Amino acid sequence: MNPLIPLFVMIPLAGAFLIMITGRFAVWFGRYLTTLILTVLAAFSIFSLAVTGENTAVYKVGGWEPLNGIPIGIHMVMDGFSVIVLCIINIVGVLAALYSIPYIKRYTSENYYYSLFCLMIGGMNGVVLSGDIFNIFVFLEVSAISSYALVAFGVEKNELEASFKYQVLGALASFLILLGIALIYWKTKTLNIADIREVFSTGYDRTYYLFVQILLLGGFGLKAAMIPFHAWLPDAHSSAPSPISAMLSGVFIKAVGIYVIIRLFFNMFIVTENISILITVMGTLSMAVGVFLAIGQWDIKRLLAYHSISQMGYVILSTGIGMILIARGKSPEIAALAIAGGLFHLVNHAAFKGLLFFNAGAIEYSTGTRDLQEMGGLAGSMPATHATSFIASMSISGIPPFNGFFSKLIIIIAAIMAGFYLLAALAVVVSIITLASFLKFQRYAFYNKPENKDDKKNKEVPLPMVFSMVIMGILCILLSLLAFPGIRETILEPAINILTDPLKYSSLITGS
Amino acid sequence: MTTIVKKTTQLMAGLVFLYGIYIIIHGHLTPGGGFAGGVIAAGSFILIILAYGSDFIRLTRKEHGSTMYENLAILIVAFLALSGLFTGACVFFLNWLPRGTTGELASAGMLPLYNIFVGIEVASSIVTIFLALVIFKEEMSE
Amino acid sequence: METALSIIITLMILGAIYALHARDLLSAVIACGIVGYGLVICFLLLKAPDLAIVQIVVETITLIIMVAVVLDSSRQEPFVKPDLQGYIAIVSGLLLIILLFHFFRISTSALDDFGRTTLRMSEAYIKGAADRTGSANLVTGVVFDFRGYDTLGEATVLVTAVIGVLTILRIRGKK
Amino acid sequence: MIVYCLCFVLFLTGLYGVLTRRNLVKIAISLSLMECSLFLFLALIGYTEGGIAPIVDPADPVKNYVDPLPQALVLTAIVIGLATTAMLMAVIIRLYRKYGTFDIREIKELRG
Repeated sequence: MNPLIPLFVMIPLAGAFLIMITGRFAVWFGRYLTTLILTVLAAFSIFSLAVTGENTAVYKVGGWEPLNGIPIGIHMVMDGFSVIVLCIINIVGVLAALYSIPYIKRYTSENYYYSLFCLMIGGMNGVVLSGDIFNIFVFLEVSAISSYALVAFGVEKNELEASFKYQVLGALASFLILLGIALIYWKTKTLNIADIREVFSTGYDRTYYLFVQILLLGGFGLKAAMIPFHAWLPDAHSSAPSPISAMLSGVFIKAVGIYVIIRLFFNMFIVTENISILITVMGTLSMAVGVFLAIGQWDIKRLLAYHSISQMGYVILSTGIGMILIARGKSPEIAALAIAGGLFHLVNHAAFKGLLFFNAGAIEYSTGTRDLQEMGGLAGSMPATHATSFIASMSISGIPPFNGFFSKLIIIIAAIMAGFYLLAALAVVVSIITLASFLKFQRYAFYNKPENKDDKKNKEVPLPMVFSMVIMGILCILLSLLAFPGIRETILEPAINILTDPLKYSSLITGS
Repeated sequence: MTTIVKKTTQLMAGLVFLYGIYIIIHGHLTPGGGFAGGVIAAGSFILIILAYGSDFIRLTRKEHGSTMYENLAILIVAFLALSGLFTGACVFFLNWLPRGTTGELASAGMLPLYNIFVGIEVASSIVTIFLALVIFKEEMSE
Repeated sequence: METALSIIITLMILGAIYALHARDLLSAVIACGIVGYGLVICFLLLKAPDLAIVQIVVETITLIIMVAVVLDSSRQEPFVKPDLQGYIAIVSGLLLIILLFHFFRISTSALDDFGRTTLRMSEAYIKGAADRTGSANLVTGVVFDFRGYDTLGEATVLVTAVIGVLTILRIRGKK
Repeated sequence: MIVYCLCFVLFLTGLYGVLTRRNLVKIAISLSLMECSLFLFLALIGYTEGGIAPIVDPADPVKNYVDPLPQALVLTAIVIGLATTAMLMAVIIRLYRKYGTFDIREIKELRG
């Protein structure tokens, strides 16, 4: 047992409570404690990434050993897939916390902000590390409720409205998930993901199975803002403070949406063809509709939010193709390639979308506006922001030396090899439209200088913000190394193996 | 509110609070526990706030005090949970205290401790939520 | 047993429908209370005294908060003749509901009938659990010992909500 | 079986309310209706015919208890529901102060 596993959840939670207690006496305490906590967690997660590899660690909370092969306590599971998402959460988290230090000084009640930030991180870590479906629900609520409050942090009209919309849809999603859990418990009488798999593999009723899958897909799809359920995302992501937008877009929808969908549909349910086709269709719709909705936007953060939907579409599409191939039971290596593309794009999206939201926040911090038509000529006055946003824009549009290119290339190759030519063509077209959209962003924000406007007052943002952006920019370039053999095998392969091997995950519990 | 309401509330609130404490302490023996008892204890405070209204608000002025109790209580719960890590077995959420005889008040190891601190946490959380709403209304109407 | 429960649930459904259609918001909130308190009776019938205690207090507090919010306002929901968008919402809502109900009925018909459950995970919680945890109240044993980690998460949710409420109810957000 | 169906009807009533009502308080009420039906649903699943409440009498321990696990889950879910409702009501009261109405059609800063 790895004794670090519970600390991933307990350190941020305890930190949040400590911040609320000390916040009355020392306001500065919160900002440094948050950065410290997240630095420690990021170090832990990188260490875990290094040691986990193919060995999965199961942590039995409370020391309750399984009785007759049936788990009776809650299990925390750390495997190749969860450790990747854990790294994303904590590394983006530490950069966002650093970025927040100057940014959040414009708001009142800093300590509430940092406390909620820590709770959100703790909740997401809890979701990712959990091996128990009800436990996932509980920690999902921790992170969701803190994100509702963070979206409304500025308590202006539009922020409250966005938060209300987000809360209603989030509550609906929670109810769908809870109903799904109730139905699963009704049938299987157990809550452990691996044990549920054991029960399902002894036989299941097809209608029941489809109903539960649709409920859970609806619930987590709402959290992940897949296309029929995307209504809350642009409002929530554009209204939140910028570091929170980066967290929500870069991490939150992945950790509580995509991660759980992939985990449940690969490791809890037996992959069936009809649901994998449904997932692929939803991914394709997200990819295409998201980018078309993004075209007409002039608010930077709304534009980025719609692109998040579109880029998540790539991930879902790619994993959906993998699922279809697994369900048909042929060409497992192409399925593995498709899933690898999805996971790789998941990691890359965290880097470049987090960076883009940091840039948007920096522009807003400096110029005070989010409207593309009102800004311009920032290339001279904000060199660091300009350079990093250029890297991120090229990366999200799939231009060769940057990471986005490699993941999109893998996805497109996998789609072609699997015989989905139309989807591959669509992915290319969407990528081109994304490029056009980001060229517009670059042109209006940094070059196209409007008349009667002096850029003297626009200064580069404070040092911690620049530091976060530069680190993210470097990550955008370095992550492309993941595509190359040697590194790919050590990091992505264990995650793909745990997803594609039908018995590997459930054998964790039974030990066979 | 009238004097009758205020006086009756004074009498009742104490009883309700005691009942809440009873429920919390006997949580591992009879129905109820930290959550039920905590919410009942919070109910007694809410009664007083409703009866005394703005007088009570002038007394407390800020909701920060109760926020501190709830955060302290849950921090203690977290440390109790983590305390299992420091014992020899090194297990999170280990119930390492002796179990005692089932049915006695001092039994079930850590469970009464969890009950008590979760009870404090729930009670002060709900009081804080309520105070925040009441103070918000007062401040907005000023 | 099943009949008694059915009658109470039917009453709760009627209360729910009234709550959705009442013009006065205070009536709507109080009709919502019918559902909550009906749930308490159901819990008692289902041999869940812990839940009944928690539910009755939580429902009361929820009602107090809702009434406080409603009393602060003008209370009346003005009658607006539904426009085309409203009709589309109603019709599609009804269709979705009928579809879901049908789907639910056929998909759950093969599951355990009411009152005839089998045990898998909770077998350990019932047989000899009092010796494992030392707690006479099995629900407390499950809540704080077997699934204590969940309970910590739940207490955290409550603290999160407190911080969230304090955040949202600040008078000024930006300096 | 009929109780499960009725319980699901209660859930659907709440869902209908969320989809069609245009009043902030009504939406909050609908959400709490859905929540109640889910608690009931979980409690129904745990019930055993002829079972007794899961409180052990040390003198006579072996009996037919109802399943305690769904009850524990409902306990957790009730508190989570309280937290969600509190957050929702805070936002609603805040929105009412800003706009002076509960009507969702008049609250539309965000479009597009």
